[in-house]
Formats: sequence, C-alpha cells, structure tokens
Amino acid sequence: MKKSVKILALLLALCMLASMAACGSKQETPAAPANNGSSTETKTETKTETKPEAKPAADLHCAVDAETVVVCTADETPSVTCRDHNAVAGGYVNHLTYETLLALDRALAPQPCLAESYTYEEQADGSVLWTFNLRHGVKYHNGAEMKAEDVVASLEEAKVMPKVATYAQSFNNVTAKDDYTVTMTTDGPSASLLYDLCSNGNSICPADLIKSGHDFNVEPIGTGPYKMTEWKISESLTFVAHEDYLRGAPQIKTVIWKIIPEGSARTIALQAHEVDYVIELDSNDMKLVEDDPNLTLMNIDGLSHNWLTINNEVKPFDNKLVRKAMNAAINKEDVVTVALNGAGIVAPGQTPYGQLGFDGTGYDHYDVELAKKYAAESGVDMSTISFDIICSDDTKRRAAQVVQDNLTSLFGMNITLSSMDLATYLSETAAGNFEGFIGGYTSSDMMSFLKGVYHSSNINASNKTRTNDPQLDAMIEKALATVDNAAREEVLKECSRYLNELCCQIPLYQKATLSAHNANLQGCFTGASGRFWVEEWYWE
Amino acid sequence: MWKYILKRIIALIPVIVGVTLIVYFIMSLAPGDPATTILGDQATPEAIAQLREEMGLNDPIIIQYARYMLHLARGDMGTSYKTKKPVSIEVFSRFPATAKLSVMAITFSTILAIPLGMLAAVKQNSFFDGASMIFALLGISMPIFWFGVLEQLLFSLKLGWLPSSGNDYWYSIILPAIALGFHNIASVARITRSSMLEVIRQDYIRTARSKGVPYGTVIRRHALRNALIPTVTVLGIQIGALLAGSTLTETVFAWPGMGRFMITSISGRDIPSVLGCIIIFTLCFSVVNLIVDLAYGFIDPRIKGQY
Amino acid sequence: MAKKKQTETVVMTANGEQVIKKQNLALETWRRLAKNWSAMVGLAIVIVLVLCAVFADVLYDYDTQVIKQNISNRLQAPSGEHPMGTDEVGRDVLARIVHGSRISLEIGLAANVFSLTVGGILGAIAGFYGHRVDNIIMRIMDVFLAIPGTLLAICIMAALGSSIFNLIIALAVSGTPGYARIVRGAVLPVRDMEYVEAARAIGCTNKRIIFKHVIPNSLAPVIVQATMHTATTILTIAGLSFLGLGISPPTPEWGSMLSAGRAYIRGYAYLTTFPGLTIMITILAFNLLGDGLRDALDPRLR
Amino acid sequence: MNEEIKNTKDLELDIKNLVVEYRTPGGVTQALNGLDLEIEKGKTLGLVGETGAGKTTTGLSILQLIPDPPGVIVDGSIKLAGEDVMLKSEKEMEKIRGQQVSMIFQDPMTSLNPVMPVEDQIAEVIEMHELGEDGKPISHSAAILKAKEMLELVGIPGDRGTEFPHQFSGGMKQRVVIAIALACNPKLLIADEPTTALDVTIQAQVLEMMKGLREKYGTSMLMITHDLGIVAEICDTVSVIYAGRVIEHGTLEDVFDFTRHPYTEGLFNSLPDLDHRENRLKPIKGLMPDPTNLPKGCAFCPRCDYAMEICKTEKPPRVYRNDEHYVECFLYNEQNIKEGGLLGR
Repeated sequence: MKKSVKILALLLALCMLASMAACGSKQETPAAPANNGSSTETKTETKTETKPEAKPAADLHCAVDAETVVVCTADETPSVTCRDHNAVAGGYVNHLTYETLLALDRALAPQPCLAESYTYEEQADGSVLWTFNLRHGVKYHNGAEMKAEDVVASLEEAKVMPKVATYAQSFNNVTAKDDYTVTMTTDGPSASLLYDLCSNGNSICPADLIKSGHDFNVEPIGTGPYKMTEWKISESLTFVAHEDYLRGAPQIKTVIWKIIPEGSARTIALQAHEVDYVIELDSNDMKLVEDDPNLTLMNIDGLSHNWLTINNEVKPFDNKLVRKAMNAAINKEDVVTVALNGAGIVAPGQTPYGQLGFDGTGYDHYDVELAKKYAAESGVDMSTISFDIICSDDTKRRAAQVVQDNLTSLFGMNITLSSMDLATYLSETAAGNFEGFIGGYTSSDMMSFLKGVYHSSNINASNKTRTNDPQLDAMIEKALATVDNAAREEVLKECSRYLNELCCQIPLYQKATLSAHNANLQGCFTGASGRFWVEEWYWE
Repeated sequence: MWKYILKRIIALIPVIVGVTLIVYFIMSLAPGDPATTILGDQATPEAIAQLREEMGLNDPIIIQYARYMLHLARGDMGTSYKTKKPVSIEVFSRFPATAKLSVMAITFSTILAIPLGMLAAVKQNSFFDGASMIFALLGISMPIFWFGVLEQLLFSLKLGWLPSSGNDYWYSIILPAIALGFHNIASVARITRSSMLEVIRQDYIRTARSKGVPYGTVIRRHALRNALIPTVTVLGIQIGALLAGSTLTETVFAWPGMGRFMITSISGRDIPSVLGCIIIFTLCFSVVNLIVDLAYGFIDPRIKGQY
Repeated sequence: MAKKKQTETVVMTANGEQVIKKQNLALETWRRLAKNWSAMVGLAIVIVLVLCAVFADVLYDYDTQVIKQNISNRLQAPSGEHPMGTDEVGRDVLARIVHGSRISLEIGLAANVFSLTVGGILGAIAGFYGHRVDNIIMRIMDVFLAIPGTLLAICIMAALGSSIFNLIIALAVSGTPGYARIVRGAVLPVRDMEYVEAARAIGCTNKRIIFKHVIPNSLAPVIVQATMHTATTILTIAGLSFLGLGISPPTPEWGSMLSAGRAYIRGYAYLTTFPGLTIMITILAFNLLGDGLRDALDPRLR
Repeated sequence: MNEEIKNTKDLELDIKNLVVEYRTPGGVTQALNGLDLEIEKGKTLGLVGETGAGKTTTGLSILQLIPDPPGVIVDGSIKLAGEDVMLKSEKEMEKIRGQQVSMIFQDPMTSLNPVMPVEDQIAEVIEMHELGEDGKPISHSAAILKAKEMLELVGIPGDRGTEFPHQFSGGMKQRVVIAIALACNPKLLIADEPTTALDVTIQAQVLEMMKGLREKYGTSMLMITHDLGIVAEICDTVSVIYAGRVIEHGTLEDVFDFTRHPYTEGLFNSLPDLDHRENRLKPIKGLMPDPTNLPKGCAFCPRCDYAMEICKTEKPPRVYRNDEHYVECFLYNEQNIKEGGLLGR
C-alpha cells in the first residue's frame, strides 16, 4: 500500500513537471507582436527574443498565448459547411468562416454585409424585384474574389438543401446582372427576405467550388474572418485569421474551438485557464464566475422564449379559460429561480420580450385569485385534470417540477413528468402525441417566431400547441408582407395582444445567454441572439 | 493455431449480424425520427419530408436493414445521418482515442489490482484483506461521472496538476484513465484474490515450500502465474464494461472517443453511426477475448496444445 | 483388490462427512459468512437499507416531505432540521434518500428477478439439454453479451422512453445473458453427476430433474451474482440518469438525485455528496456481501 | 526403563507427544493426539493407518508446513538429528526443507507446478541449497545440469526436462517428484503414500527405485502408507496410527508376526489372502470417529470387537512386549502381551 502511494505521488509529481515543461514550450511559440503594440522595444538579437512575448501571456493567464483564444462550447458542430446542418453549434463556427449578403447587427436588425446596398421595386405582376450591389474586392480564403455568380450558386444551393431550405423560400429567380450586381424576386412585399438572407444557410461560397463538388466539410471556404485549418473530431477545431478579411485582419490570430460537453467541466476548464472563453456557461456556475476576479461573466437577456406547451386539441385544454387558469396559477418567479438559477427573466407575454413587435398588454401574470376565478368560469373541475409533461433536459425537468407542484397544490391536478431524450421529444411533440411539455423557440425576429410557433401550416412541425386560428394566420401573413418597420411593428403588436388573450400556451421564462471569459480578453460583445464577433476580440 | 483463429473470426460473423439486427430494430422502433431530430424544434413539415426522403427513411424497416447489411457486407458502414460523412471515417477517427483510453485504464487498474488481490489472498481474512478489498470496491462503487468531476476539481482546479479535459497533451489521458480504470480495479483484484486463494491451497505450492523456497518467492514464482489465468479472463470480459464505461468518462472529460459519439448518435437517432460504433465495440470485445484465449497458451502450457 | 476395497471405505468416510455437512449447508455458510467481518458490515448495511425501504413511509411522508416543494427553502445547507440539506426546489435530501432506497431496491430486485428467471431458465435449458439447444441459446446470448450491458440499456431506454417499468425492462434485458451463462455453467457439471443420471434412470421427466436437482445445485453462484448484479443495476441507473435516460422527477431516485445535483457540485456540494455517498455505500455493501457469500459458498475454499 | 537404551540410539527423527489441532469455526479437530515417533539413522519407518488418522499431518509437522491457520501445534517436540525444529525460525526452516528433510507428496498429479518445466522445478531446490564450485550459490545453468542428472537417475531421459508436467504420465511425474525430493541428498525422506495414485506395475517400479536410492544415499525414511504390502517390502519398523496416536509400534517382524492391537489385526484381516481365496474378507466395521469429537476413552473402542467397559472411559496405557514393540490397549498387561495375542497370532 505504502509503496503504491509513493508510486502514485511520484507519477503525479512527474506529471506536474511535464505540465510545467509543456507550459514553457507553449510560450515559446513565435508570435508576432501584432497590434498590441506593447513591449516590442525589448527585442534583441539573441535567441531569447520570444521571451518578451511569453511574459504578457503569463500575465494574461491565457490558455495559449496572446494571439490565441481557446473557445469552449458544449456541442460539436455536425458540419462545418454552411448548408448541411441547422445546428446552433454549427452556426457559431459558420460565423467564423462564412459571411452572408446581409447580417444582423447588435440590435438584431439586418444590415449590409457582403452586399453594399440594396433596392427593391414592385413589378407589374405584384412580385417585388430586389437588387443587391456587392462589395468589391472581397477575398475568399483561397484568394479568389467574390463575384455575383457566387451569390447565385450559393442561394440556389440553399434552396435544395433540406436543412436550410426553410430560409431559402422567400426569394426566387436569383440572377447575376453583372459581376457585382445580383437580383432576385419575392412574391409580393416580403419582410422576411432580409432576415432570411442573414441566415447561415445563405452564406456565400465560391461558385466554382460548389459546382466542382468541393467538400466544404473538409475545407470550408468563405469570406469570413477566419479560415479553418484543422478539425480534430470530437475534440477541437482550429481557425487562423483570414489576413485579407474585408474589415481587416483580426487581432486574434488563432482560435481554438474546443468541445467540452459537461457544464461543470467547462467552468473548471475556464477557471483552470485551460480555455479563455466559454460560450454556454452553466447557470449553476454563474456565481462562481462572478466571484472570480480573473473572469468576466456576460449575462445577456436572451431571445429564447420557453413555455409549458399544452396540446390545444386535447380536452380540456381546448378550453381557453382552463389554459388561462393554469397560466395564472404558475409562479414563474419560482420557475426562473429553480430552472435557471436566476439566469433569465419571467416571460412577460406570449411573444418574446425584447423583439420588435412585443406587447404585454392583456397578459395575465401569476395571480392565485385570478387563477381560481378563471377555473370557476371555465366550468371544468380542475382537480379531475390529469396530464403528462415531457421534459428533455435538466433545466426543463426543474421547471416542470415547479409547474407540477403549483398546479397540484392549487387545483389538485394530477400531473406526471416524463423524461424523454431530445429525439423522442421532438418527434412526439411534432406529431401531437402529447398533452404537455416544456418547450421553447429561439428566433431573432418576431415574424419567424410567430410563423413557426402559431401558423397553422406548421402544425405537425413547430406549431406544437396545434393552434389553428385563421384570424391569427392572417395577421402573421400580413406582418410578413409588411416591409416597413413601423407598420410591421403595429401588426406584430396586435398579434402579440391577440395571443395574450388566446393564451395557447403558458410562457415560463426567457433564458439569458450566459457566457464567460478571461477578464483580460477584451472586445467581447454578445448579442441577444447569442451571436458574438471573435474578429473584434483582443488581449489586454 | 491459425486454424483456430480463423474459426473464431468466422464465428464472429453471426454475432455481428445478430448485434446489428438487435440494435437496428431497437433504434428504428424507437420513437424519435432522425429527420425531425436533425432539423430540430423549428423545422417545417416540408423540410422534414424532404430530409426523410433524402435519408431513405420512407422504406420499410426490413428493406432499410437489408440495404444496410448489403452495404456492410461490402465493407461499407454507410453515411452518418447527422454529419453526412462516411460512418467508417467518423468511427475510425475516434477509435484510437477510445482504444488508448481503454488500454491506459486497463493498465492502471491491472497494475494496482493484481498486487492488491495477491496480498489480500496471502493475508486472507486479515485487516489488510478487508481494507484492500474495500479500497478496490470504492472504484466500482462510485458512479463514474461523479468520481470524474471530483477528480477534475481536485487535480485540475485545486492543485492545477493536470488538464481537466480534452486530449491536448500526452498527460491529458491520466485523469480519464484513472476514472475509468479505478472502476475496474475491483473486478480484477477480486478475481486475482479468489484464484490466488485457490492456488495457494494447491499441492504444488506445498511442494515448492517443502523444497525450502521462501514463501514470498513461492507466491511470485509459483502461485502468481497460475492465479493469472482467471484474471486474464476477467480482463477480457472487463473490456466490455470498459467500453461501456468509456461513454460516461469520455463525456465528463471531453475525451474525443467513440463512446461519446455513440451517445450523441443514439440521442440523435443517427442509426448508421450507432451501428458503426456497436460493430466496432463488438469487434474489439471479440478480438480482445480472442487474444485473451491465445494468451492462456503463453501462461498455461497445458492449453497451448489444444489450439 | 485390497486397495480398491480400502479406497472405498475411505470414500465412504469422506462422504460421511460431506453428508453431515450438506444438511447444515445453510448454517455452515452462515458461520463462514459471520467470520468475515467485511461481509458482515455489508450485510448490516443492506439490512439497514431494507429497513429504510420498508419503513420509509413511517419516517417521512411521501407527499408532504419527499416530493412537496418549498422554493423559499431551497438549497439550504445541512442543519439540524435538514440533516442533509435541501435540494434545488427545497425538498429535504435525507427524506428523499430514505425513500430513494425503496426505488433503488425495487428496481434492483425486479430487474434481477426478471433476468434471473429468463436467464436462469434459458441457461438451465441450454446446459441441461446440451448440443443443438445449447448452441442456439448460447449463441443468442453471446450476441447480447457482445453488446456492453450499459450500452444496450441506453439503446433500450432511448427506444422505450423513461419510466420505472421501462428501466426495469432495460436493466433486465441487459442482465439476462449474464445469468444464462452462469446458470448454464453451473448446470453443465451437475448434469453429468450420478444422482441426475439416477433420477433419469427411475424415469423422472426432464422438467422435474431441472427443478428438483439442477436448479438447487446452481443456487450458490446465482446468489452471488444476484447480490453483485443488484449493485451493478444501481450503478447503471445512475449512469442512465447522467445521460438523461433515468427516472423522471419528482421520484426520489438516487441516481437522478446525484445526476441532477451535479450541476450544483461547486456551490452546493452536499447535493451530490449525500446521494453519491449513499450509492457508494450501497454498492460497496452489496459487493462486500457478495464477495463474502462467494467465499462462504465456494466449496474449494471450505 | 527404556530411557537409557533410547538415548544410545542414533535418531534421525524423534517426535515426542506431538499434539496438533485444526481450529476451524466448525470445531477443533484433534489431528494428532500425543504422537510419538522415532527413526534411526538410515532406517525406514512405516507409518500405517487409515485416511484421516493424522499421517500427513505428521509429515507436515516435521517440515513445519502445517497450514496455519487453521493448524496449530499445541504440544510436543520434533527433533531432527537432535535439534528441535519447533525452536527454529522460518529462515532456518527454509534451509532444512529440501536439504535435510524432504517430502514426497501423495498425489504426483497435483504436486508439480503445471506451468513450469520440470527441470526448473528440480533445479529450484538445488539452487536453494547448493553452492557452486566457486562457493557462491550455484548458477542456474549448473542447477539445470544437475536437474537433468537427477532425471536420469530416476529413469527419465534428461532432455525431457524442458517439458511440462502435463506431458508426463502419472508414474513419471512421481519420479520427478522423487527427483526433487532427493536432489539435495536429504538425511530424512518423508514419503507420503508415494504410490497410492499409481498403477500397480508402476508402484512396484517406483518402490524399487526408492529402495535403491535409499540404499545408495543412506537416507532415513518415513514411509507413510495404508498399504501393508509396501510396509512389508520396504520398512524396518512400523508404527500403526489411529486417530492421531500410535497404537502399536514395533519392528516389521513384531508388528506383522506378533500383532497385538485389535485395529492392526483388523488391517491385516482386510487384506485378501491369495492362498486362501475362499476366506471372506473381514473389514473393520464402522467408520473413523469424528475427529472433532473423539471418544473419551480408547478412540478405537466403538469399532472394536473386544471392547470392554473400561475402554469407553479411560485411555489405554502403553504396554511393551519388548524394547521396541508396544501397544496401547486394555487387553494387555505386561504378562499376557508376551504370551501371544488374544487375537490368535
């Protein structure tokens, strides 16, 4: 026994030595002084010229060096192409390598990106012709210049790729007028076109590569600020700066994109300075990060709107008053506390708060008396209701437990919870084989939210309450056809109020986007959509 | 001996067919449509239909299975639903990591378990016997994901000795290998102990002692090798448990292996990938057990002649 | 001739002793077990667990103390009132652990009984009839054995969805081939023993021979396996919970408590420590008991 | 009265009042119950008795290899060439085992390590005890050479030494065991039923060989057996053991021709008489007493045709017929023992 303890100690000691040695070698990686502009004056002719670089890196406590950021995320992207996945994890890496004609700005409004400007005019047949003027001199990672034919090829490919085709429905007849002008048409005025063009699925790639069957999953070539150099499956992706990037070469020259599935392991890695930036911080670790002077926490109100979804086709949930009674009976504050550990807000309406067109008027908040009143009016004996809530992850399970407790103690409803894995949950809920579940929808604009969640055409897919309300459908379609922002906002607000009254489902919370990074990493902005801009980061 | 190996390899074929059959049908009958799963919460019905068609999910399951097996017979494990890469690439790019982890874990547990089991047997019913068995059992008693997190907290965060996750340095493997190996100490130590207990009662041990050989030497020279035979068997069987354990360990330590891939494939209903993993797991398990059977020959001359 | 005669006397003598011993096999086993302090510790813990399970309702009321939430009281550190603290929705952890023993033991027992029945019968048939039957059954079992048990359970749980019943099925299916193998292994030597030959000679049916002779003689390894497998089962449940395939809340199952608590491991370590220790001690106890039983029942070490 | 004579004897082995118990949770087994045994230098003693009488325990006691636990030597002394082995340390015992005393075990099938070539097993004992020509411990190759010689000596071609035990027949394995036992020319050889597990023809060969070797090296021998034929063949003196005690002892002639104890008589009657095959065998009735619960008086009395009341309650005293020959039985006193047996022998 004693011997084995000694051996173990020795082994550990060896490891320590080795790790120290490795750290040393890490710092020796030759690094150009870059734009930090600091401490370059100590440069000498000796072999130790890299030393001045090593020092700041040590001070920064960065994982690798002052030109590298190690980003860590929960899920590996299924693909590094832009059109062969629709995963959030894939979206993150797409933002590094690809760009789109338009891009959402920090306030989630579409702004020109690869397109310099655009115009539109209504045609005689009622359709609308859009003209996009492309930027000149935009270079791909392979050195080629972006031309209009690339846009045509990219958008046409998007239309046939099932995983992104949803975002390629609004436009038709994409044509290249000249090398720097692209036109396309929409069936009537379309507000969604601009948002659709911001989607990763509509990223622009070189036409010749698309035609020759280039494997973008091995070598993703776009115009984005970084190009991928290595993909160690299940482990990490490495990106290096695209020196010809249209907005100038990024300061961070290397981005290592690590995959760590476990939340606690991500926080540990961050605290141990193995990584510099954690995209999905576990809400339980929020306080730890806050209390750590070496780390910065970013807690951004998110767009993910989450609810207790109830199947409106199932009795007695077809009764609006029953739904309203349940809505008023649930203590959402408790849900936020328990499910999110406070990292989020109570949803103040049936539509996502913070987006153009939100209106909370007519929405009932937690109110036991009101709940009892609705219950009495409904004519349904609430204590006879029994149903099952499907939850597919820990957060949802925690939320569901509060819901279960509230409804049981107030009305004596009989509620069971069932855990399902994501696949089962998605299929079962889409097919309507459920009574209730904890679900959500994330979208960066109100229109796609409303269309996805409530339009009758999405029954058996994303309209899981199975709401089939012609009046609502009409309002949503009207909003989609309203290009003018102010006018559209009015339609959307009306829609929000209508939904608050209809109460198809029971909003619970809007999850915050939590991320954390080394306090010395600067320029980190995270938008409400969870989007961030690595090309703006730098060490200080 | 080559004939024997060949026979064993041929015997593998029905096992592989059986395994794929079972898993294919379990996965296909599972609720959860691969297309819906890939497209997620916000998919439109048209997109789902389009993807299902593309993935060939509209045929009857039997047809799908037959098609899969025909491809497999030609050595083609199909294409991952999720990543659209060939499953063989997906699996074999992760296999080395899992193999490395398993070998390290087995090595770690064997190095600790065999002396532990030996000493416990020699000092049967003593305090040391009980204590060492309890120590060995600790590993099997702690849920691996809990033990893993505790390891990370201690060695990575508190002491800063070892990286908490990933596979960046050669020593990244230490923590996951300990977590995984610790789990197997008990089985190996236990079987070593009980076979040792049996061996030290054998007549030839008495013969050796009657020659005047010191007890310690008797144990090392005569008892150990004989006691190793059942231990090696257990090591072979442990590979199965180890591969299963690797799914959890790999998740906790972000180890880029097959176990983690299999879990995500199961939850993504990525049937070709799941089958690919299962086939590799089965092959590994069978090949390791074949090696174990061959190893008997080297340990025990009596068995050598039987191949 | 002389030699033979004497050898026979000797055998009789030896048998005489064995006969006496056989009558007291249970007692003898118990005596040997009682000598093994670690096995006794294991047994004591198992007894405590069983008592917990039986008297759980007396100790804590299920509806008001085990599943009833009290958000204002959430994440309380251990204190006199809540010796193991409260969880993320303010439930008493101790109360849940006590009631959890019921779930864990129930599942462990049910899964084992199922595996044992199916696996035992299959193994006995295979071992007893031999040849073709044996070949067919054991090849099928080999297929199941080739899939690591946990992985099989994961697949089954994904397919069936999570409920206690499905969990039992998943664990039972993955445990069956192990039992089949053990029982077959125990039956094979018994099959050729003289008393079975004798039973056959006097016209006993095969079924009768299996139930009267073969099964009782396979008992020892099966008892050991059952004890050990219960431990494995509890551990597998914990692993499944970790992957989100465990038992749905608010059912107080240890594995799901540990798994749910791991999110809080940094700030509220007791949420994992207590369920974790409970699982650990339980598995330890079952293993100690199993090891002790194995030693006690092993005729070679007698 | 015999003390002086005894002291003048040159004893290789002298066991006095040896008491060995096996203490198990099931009870205390009285394996040896005050056993006395003497072997003169160069002589062979036959230790005869049924299985369970304590014969093997006697052999193991001499080597101090009683499995402990559960075996405990409670009382008595064991002297090898005058030195008490009970006082020796384990280290000293290691020097004695294999060199001064070696033992041949009952079952050659299990007595050899199955995973070690036989020459290594023979060489091991040589390496343990012998010095090479340079005075340092003998080299492995020299030991192997000697081992091959030993194999030749017991009638096995030396080049078969690299083979494993499973490649040998039972008789040859026993030869290997004997080669191991004799490799270092021990002063005392304990042979525990060396031929029981062998075919009759092989038995004779092995016995012949042992006899030859004994004469060649002048080794003393303790021949443990239940086969009276072997005793007649090879032994100088005989001790009959029953329930852990010598109940009759004498020279071969004393015991065979002047049998006194009813148990010894019984043993002889169990043998078939080839000259008078019409005579029925007369086996000893009953079984050995339970060693955990020995009768209070004479251990043999429950099976004895001549048992008297006193036999049940008191231990019989030792009665000498001559200097060597004695019995422990109430049937005899100093007078009638010399007058010929009650048993008609």
